[in-house]
Amino acid sequence: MLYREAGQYKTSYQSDQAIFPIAQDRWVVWAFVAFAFLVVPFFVNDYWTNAVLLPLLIYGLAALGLNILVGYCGQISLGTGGFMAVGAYASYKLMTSFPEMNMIIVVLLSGGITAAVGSLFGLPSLRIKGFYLAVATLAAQFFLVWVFNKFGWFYNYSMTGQITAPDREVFGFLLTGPSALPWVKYLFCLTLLAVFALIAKNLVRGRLGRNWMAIRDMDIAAELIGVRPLLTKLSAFAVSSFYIGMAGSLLFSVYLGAVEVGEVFGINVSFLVLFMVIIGGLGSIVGSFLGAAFLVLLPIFLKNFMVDGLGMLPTMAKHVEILLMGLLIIFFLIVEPHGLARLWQITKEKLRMWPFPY
Amino acid sequence: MEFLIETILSGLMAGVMYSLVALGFVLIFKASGIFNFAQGVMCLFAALTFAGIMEKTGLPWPIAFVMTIGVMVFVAWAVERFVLRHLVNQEPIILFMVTIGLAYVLEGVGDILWGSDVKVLDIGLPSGASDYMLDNFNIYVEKLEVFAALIAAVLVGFLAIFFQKTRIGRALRAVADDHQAALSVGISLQTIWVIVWSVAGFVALVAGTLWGAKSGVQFSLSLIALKALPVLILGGFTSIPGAIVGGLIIGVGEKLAEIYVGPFVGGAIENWFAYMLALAFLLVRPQGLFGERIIERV
Amino acid sequence: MSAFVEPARMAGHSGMAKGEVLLRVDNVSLSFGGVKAITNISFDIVKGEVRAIIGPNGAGKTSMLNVINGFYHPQEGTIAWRGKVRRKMKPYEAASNGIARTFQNVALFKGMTTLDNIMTGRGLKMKKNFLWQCLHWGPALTEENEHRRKVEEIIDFLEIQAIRKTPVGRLPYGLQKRVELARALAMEPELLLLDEPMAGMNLEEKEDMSRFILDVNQQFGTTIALIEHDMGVVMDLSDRVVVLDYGRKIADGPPDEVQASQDVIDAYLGVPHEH
Amino acid sequence: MKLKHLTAGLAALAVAAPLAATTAQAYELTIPSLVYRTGPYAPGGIPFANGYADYFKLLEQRDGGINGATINFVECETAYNTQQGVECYENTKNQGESGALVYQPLSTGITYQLIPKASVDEIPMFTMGYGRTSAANGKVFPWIFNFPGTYWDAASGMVNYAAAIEGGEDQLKGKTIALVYHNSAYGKEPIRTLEELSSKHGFKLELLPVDHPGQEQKATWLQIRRMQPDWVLMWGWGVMNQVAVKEASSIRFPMDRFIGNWWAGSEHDVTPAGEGANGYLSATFHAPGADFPLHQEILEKVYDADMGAGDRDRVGEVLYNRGLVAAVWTVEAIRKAMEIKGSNEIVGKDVREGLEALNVTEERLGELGLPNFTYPVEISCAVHSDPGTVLIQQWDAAAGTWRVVASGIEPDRSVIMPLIEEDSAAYAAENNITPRDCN
Repeated sequence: MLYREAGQYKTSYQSDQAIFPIAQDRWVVWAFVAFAFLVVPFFVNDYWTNAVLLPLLIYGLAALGLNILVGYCGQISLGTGGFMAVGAYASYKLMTSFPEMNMIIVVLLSGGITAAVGSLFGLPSLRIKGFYLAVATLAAQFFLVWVFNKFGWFYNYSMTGQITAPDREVFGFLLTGPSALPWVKYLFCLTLLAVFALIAKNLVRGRLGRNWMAIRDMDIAAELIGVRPLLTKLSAFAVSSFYIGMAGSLLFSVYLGAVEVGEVFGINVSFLVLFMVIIGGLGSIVGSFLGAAFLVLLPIFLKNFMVDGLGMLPTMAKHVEILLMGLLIIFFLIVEPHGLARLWQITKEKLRMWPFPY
Repeated sequence: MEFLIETILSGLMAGVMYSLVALGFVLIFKASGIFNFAQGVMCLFAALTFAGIMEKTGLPWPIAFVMTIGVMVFVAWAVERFVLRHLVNQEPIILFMVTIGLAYVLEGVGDILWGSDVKVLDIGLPSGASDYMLDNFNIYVEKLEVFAALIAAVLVGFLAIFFQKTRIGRALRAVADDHQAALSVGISLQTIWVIVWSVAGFVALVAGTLWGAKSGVQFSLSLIALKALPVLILGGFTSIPGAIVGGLIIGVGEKLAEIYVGPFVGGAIENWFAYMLALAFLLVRPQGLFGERIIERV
Repeated sequence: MSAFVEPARMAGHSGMAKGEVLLRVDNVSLSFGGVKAITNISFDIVKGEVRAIIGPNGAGKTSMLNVINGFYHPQEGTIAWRGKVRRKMKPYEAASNGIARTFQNVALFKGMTTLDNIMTGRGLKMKKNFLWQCLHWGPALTEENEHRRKVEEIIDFLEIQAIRKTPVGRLPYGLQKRVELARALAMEPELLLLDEPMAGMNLEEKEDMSRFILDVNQQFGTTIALIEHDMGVVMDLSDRVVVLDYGRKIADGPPDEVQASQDVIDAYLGVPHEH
Repeated sequence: MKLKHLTAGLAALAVAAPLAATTAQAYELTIPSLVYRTGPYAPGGIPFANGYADYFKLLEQRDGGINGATINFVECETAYNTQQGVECYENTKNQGESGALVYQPLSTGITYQLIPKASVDEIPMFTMGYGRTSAANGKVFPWIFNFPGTYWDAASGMVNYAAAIEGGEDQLKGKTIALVYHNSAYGKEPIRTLEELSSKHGFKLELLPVDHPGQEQKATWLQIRRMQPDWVLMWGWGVMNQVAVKEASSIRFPMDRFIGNWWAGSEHDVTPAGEGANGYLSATFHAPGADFPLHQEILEKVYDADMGAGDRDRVGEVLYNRGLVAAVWTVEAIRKAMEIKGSNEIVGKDVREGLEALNVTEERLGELGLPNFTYPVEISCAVHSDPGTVLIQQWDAAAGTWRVVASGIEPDRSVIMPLIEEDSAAYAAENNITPRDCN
C-alpha cells in the first residue's frame, strides 16, 4: 500500500521524463545514495574496499560503458579488456610523465584516449554485424594486449613490463599507492561512478540515446529517418570506450596498483564484463550495476560461505563455486532472459499492485 | 624454399586442428542459431572424461571412448531438457549467454569429477616427426597432425553423408532453414537439438582427444576455442566447408606471419594476426567466406 | 484535430508554392544482379498533392520508394529533388532533405516506447551538442521539452495518447502503423512516402487512416506519395496515380482516367504481356 | 569481516573486531597459503600447495606447532588470478592474533601487486625464486625475499652449464642460444641478463616469445629448426611447457641441449611427451625425489594418518619438493624470529627480522631431515637472495624420474648485481623510496 504512484500528477514534461518518476523511488534512491556517500566511508576497511567495493564500483563503471554499446546501440564487443588496458596504460603514462596532474584529470584523459582508440576499432561495425562483429572485436583485444606487452615505451622500459602506480593525491588526500586510505579510494570511485551514471542516463534519454536505440532496433529504418549510422555507431563506441577506459584507469591506479597487461586485461575480462551486462539487463543503467554486483559479489559470498560457513576445502569450494555460477546464470536467464533489471522492474510492478493484484 | 614448404605444410596441419574445433561451433549454429561458447569447454570435458575413465577404471581405450560418447549424448540430452527447451525463440545474445553458463557448469563438473591435474592421454596415436618426410625431403611433418587431417577428412565426409543422405540429416537441414517449416513436416525440434548437440559433443571429443594427445589433457584445452573463433568468422558461422577452408587459411596465414613478419616486430603475433586476417576478410565479405549472404530489405 | 496544431507552422519549409514540381524521376532503371526491378520509369510529384503508386505484386513499387529515399541507387536515370538533380544519396541525406517514409512491414524501433519512437523523428531538428546532452539541463532540457511538445501535438492528432509509454513491440498492428505515421510526421517532412499504410487493417482502421492521411495533406500541406493495394482507397485519396507493372510504367494520370486505361485493366486482370 | 555478513544485515559493518575465540590458549600463528588448484595453471599449483601444506601438517602432528605456538594454516584459492589474490590477501592478512606472518603469493601478477602493499601492512613476502628479481636488493625492498635464487641467477646458471658442457666459457663464442619464453612479465625476466651475458661471452641470443596459453607453437619450433641453435632455454609455464617439450622432441632437437627454468621442469611437463622427453634438462635449486628422512616422516605421520593434502605417490615430485622447501625455510625464519624476539608471540614484522637473519646451514638441513637436499642459505640485510646456486636435473623417461646431473653451478653475479642495482634504483626513484642503509 505504501508503493503507489496514484495521486502523483506530472505537471510538466520535465517531471514526466525524470529518472525516477515515482516519488517513493526517488526517496529510496536518495536514501541509498546518502548511505553510500555519508555512512559507508566511515566504516570501510581494507578488506571491504580492496576486495569488495572497489571491484564492484569499477566493474560497475565498465559494465555501464559496455551496456551503452551492447545494450543501447546493439553492437556486441569483446574488446573490453583491451580497452581497459588502454585506460590503464594511458593513466600510467600520464601519472609518470606529469606527476603534478590531478588524478581526476588523469582518469578523464585516460577515458578520452580510450575513446579515440575505441572509435578506431569501432569502424568495422559499419560493415560487420552481430556475432561476426563480436569476434572481430577480439582482434582489438589481442592486438592491444600484444602492443602493451611488446613496446617498452608503454611501461617506461622497466625490465619486466609490469607497471606500478606511484603515489598520487587528489585534493591533498593520497589516492594511489599502498598507503592510500580505504575511504579515499572508495569515495573517489563512488563519486566518479555516480556522476557518470547520471551522465549515461542523461545521454540515453536524450537524442543521442534514442539514435543509438534506433540503430539497435532497426538500423535501416533508423537511417531512413535521418540517423547517420557511422556517426551514431562510432559515438556509441567512443562513449562506451570512454567509460571502459576510466574503469581501466581506476582498476590500475586505485584498485590494483600494479598490473600486467596479459593477466589483468586478458580476454576473460572482456567476457566477464559482457556477462555483467547481459545478466544485469541489456539497455538498463541499473542493470549494469546489478550485473556487476552479481558477478563480483556472488563468487566472494559463495567462497566465504562454503569455506568458512560449511568448512569446505578451498579447492572444492572453488569448483563448486564455478558450477553454481553456471547454474545460476542459466537459471536467471530461463526465469528472466532480460536480466536482473527486468526482474527488479517486475518486482516493483507487483509491489505497486500489492496487496490487490487485480 | 624447403622451409617455406615446411611452414605452409605446418600451417595447413595446424589449420586442420583449428577446423576440428570450429566444426562443433558450426554444427550447433547451423541447426539452432546458437553461438555455442561452451564448445571449447566441451572439448575439455570430453577429453577429461575420456582420460578420466581410462585412468580410474583401466578399461581399454575403445570402450572408454564409447562410454565418453555416451556421456556426451547425456550432456546433449540434459542441455536440451533443462536449458534449451525453456528458451525457445529467445534472442541470440541470450542463448549465447546461456552457453556461457553451460561452460561454467561443465568446467565445474569436470573439475569435481576428474580433478585439475594434467592427464596423459596415451591411446597409441602416432606422434613425432614423420621419418619418411624428414629423411627424404628434409621436411618436418608431425605425424599426429597428418593423422588429425585424416580424421578431419573422415569426419567431414561422415557429416556430409549424414546431412545429405539420412532422414535425420535432412531434417536437420530443414531446421536450419526454417524452424516452423521443420515442425510442420512432423520433426520434433527437441529430438533434433539433442542429436545436433550429441554430434557436436562427438566432434568435441575428437578435437579434445587430438589436442589432448599433444599437450596432455588439462584446463587449457578449453582455450583452444579462441583459436577456432577466427576460423569461424572467416569461414562463416553456417558452413562446414567454411570451417575447413577457414582453418587452412588461418593456419597458413598465422604461421607465415609469425615466421616471416614476427621477427621484425618482436614475435608472438600469431594470435592477433589470425583475428586481424579474419577481420580483413569480413570487411570484404561481412558474412564470412561461405556464410549465407545477408540481404537487407525494408 | 488538435487545437494546438497550427498548420502554417507544421507546413513544409521549402517555401515552394503549391503545384510546383517537388520531385521528378527521369528514366530510372534498377536491377539486382541482372534482374530488372525497375525499367526506365519517369514521373513527377507535385507539391501539395497526394500521389499514388499502384500496381500488382512485384511491380516494383517498393523499389521505387527505396530509390526515391536513397536506399537503393539506380543504375540509370536521375532524380531531381526540388529542381536539383542528384544521382546518389544516402538515406539519411534524403531524410534531412525532408523526405520521410513509412514501411510495408512496420519498421518501428521495437524496444522503445511510442513516445521515444516519435521523438527519434525529431532527431534531425535537435541541435544541442553532446556536452549539453550529457547534462540534460539548461538549453538541452529546454530543447527536449520543446520537441516533446511537438510530439505531443502529433500524438493528440493521431489519437494515440493512451499508448505513449508503451513499448511498441507490445502494440497491435494497426496502432503500430499509426505510430509509424506519427514518427514520419514528427520529421515535419515535405514529402511523405507511405508504403501500404493500410495493409492488414480492418475497415474501421482503414477509414481512420484515410482520414489521417487526408488531414496531414490538407492541414499541414505535406506532399504525399503512397503505395496501396486497395483501389477504392486509392481512388478516394489520391490526386494522381502512377501505375507500374513488371517494373514499367503503364499509366499515369488522375484516378478515373487511369482506371479506365486498358493497360491497367489488363495488368490487374493478369492478361499476358505482348513482348 | 566477510561478505557473508551482508546476509546478517548491515549491522555486521559495526562488528569489525575479529571474532576469534580468545581463550587463554597457546599463541596461534596464522600462515596463509595462496594456492591455485584450479584454472589453467592448476597442474603446477597443486603439487606446490600440497608440499607447503604437508610440512605444516607435519609440524602440527609431530610438534603441536612451532615452539609451542599453534598453527592456523589458511589456504586460499587464487586461481592464479590477481584480483582473487587481492581478495585472499585482504581476507587473511588480519586473521588471528598474529595476523598473516608471511605470504607466498605464487604468481607473478599477485606478487607485483602485493610488493608495495606488504611493506605498508608490515608483512614480509617470500617469493621463492620468482616474482621481481630486483627485489633481491634488500635496501630498496626490505619486505621482499626471493632466495635461494632469482631468475637472473637461473639464466646465468643455465648459460654456465651450457658453457661447461661445451668445454669452457670461451667455447660459447659464436654459439647460438635461443630463449623460448612465455610472453609475459614472468617470461621476459631473463632477457636483460641473457643480453648482458650474450655480449660478455659472444654468443648469439635469439628471442622467441610464445603467447599465453601456448598450445600451438608450430611457428616457434619451425624457427628453431631453421636457426639450429646450439642451446634452447625456456621460461615457460602451464600448457606451454608440455607442448614445447613435445615439439622439441618432434623436430628432433637434442633434448640434452634444451633447458627449462625451474618452473619448466616437473613431472607433468614431460610425461605427455612420453619417450621423446628423455634427456630434457631443467634448472632447479633442490633435489627431486622422496628419498629423504623428512619425506618418510611426512608419509608416516601425515599420510598414514590420512591427513595428506595430495596423493601419497606424488610426494617427492619436483614441485612438491619445492613447496616443501618453501615451507621449511618459512618455518626456519619463524623460529629465527622467535629467537630474536625471545618469545613465540611474533607478528609479520618479526618474521621479516627472522628472514633477514636466516641462516640455514647444511647441518641444520640434516637435522630437518633434508640432507644434501638444497644449498645452505644465508640472508643479509642488503642481499635477500642468496646463494643463487643452480642445480641441473635431467628427465629419465624410462625410469620416470628426474636425476641431478650437475650441481653447484654458480651464477655470474658480477653481471647480475649491477642489473639488480639498476632496476631497483629505477623502482625506488619511481616510487620515492629512499634505500635503507645496510650491508
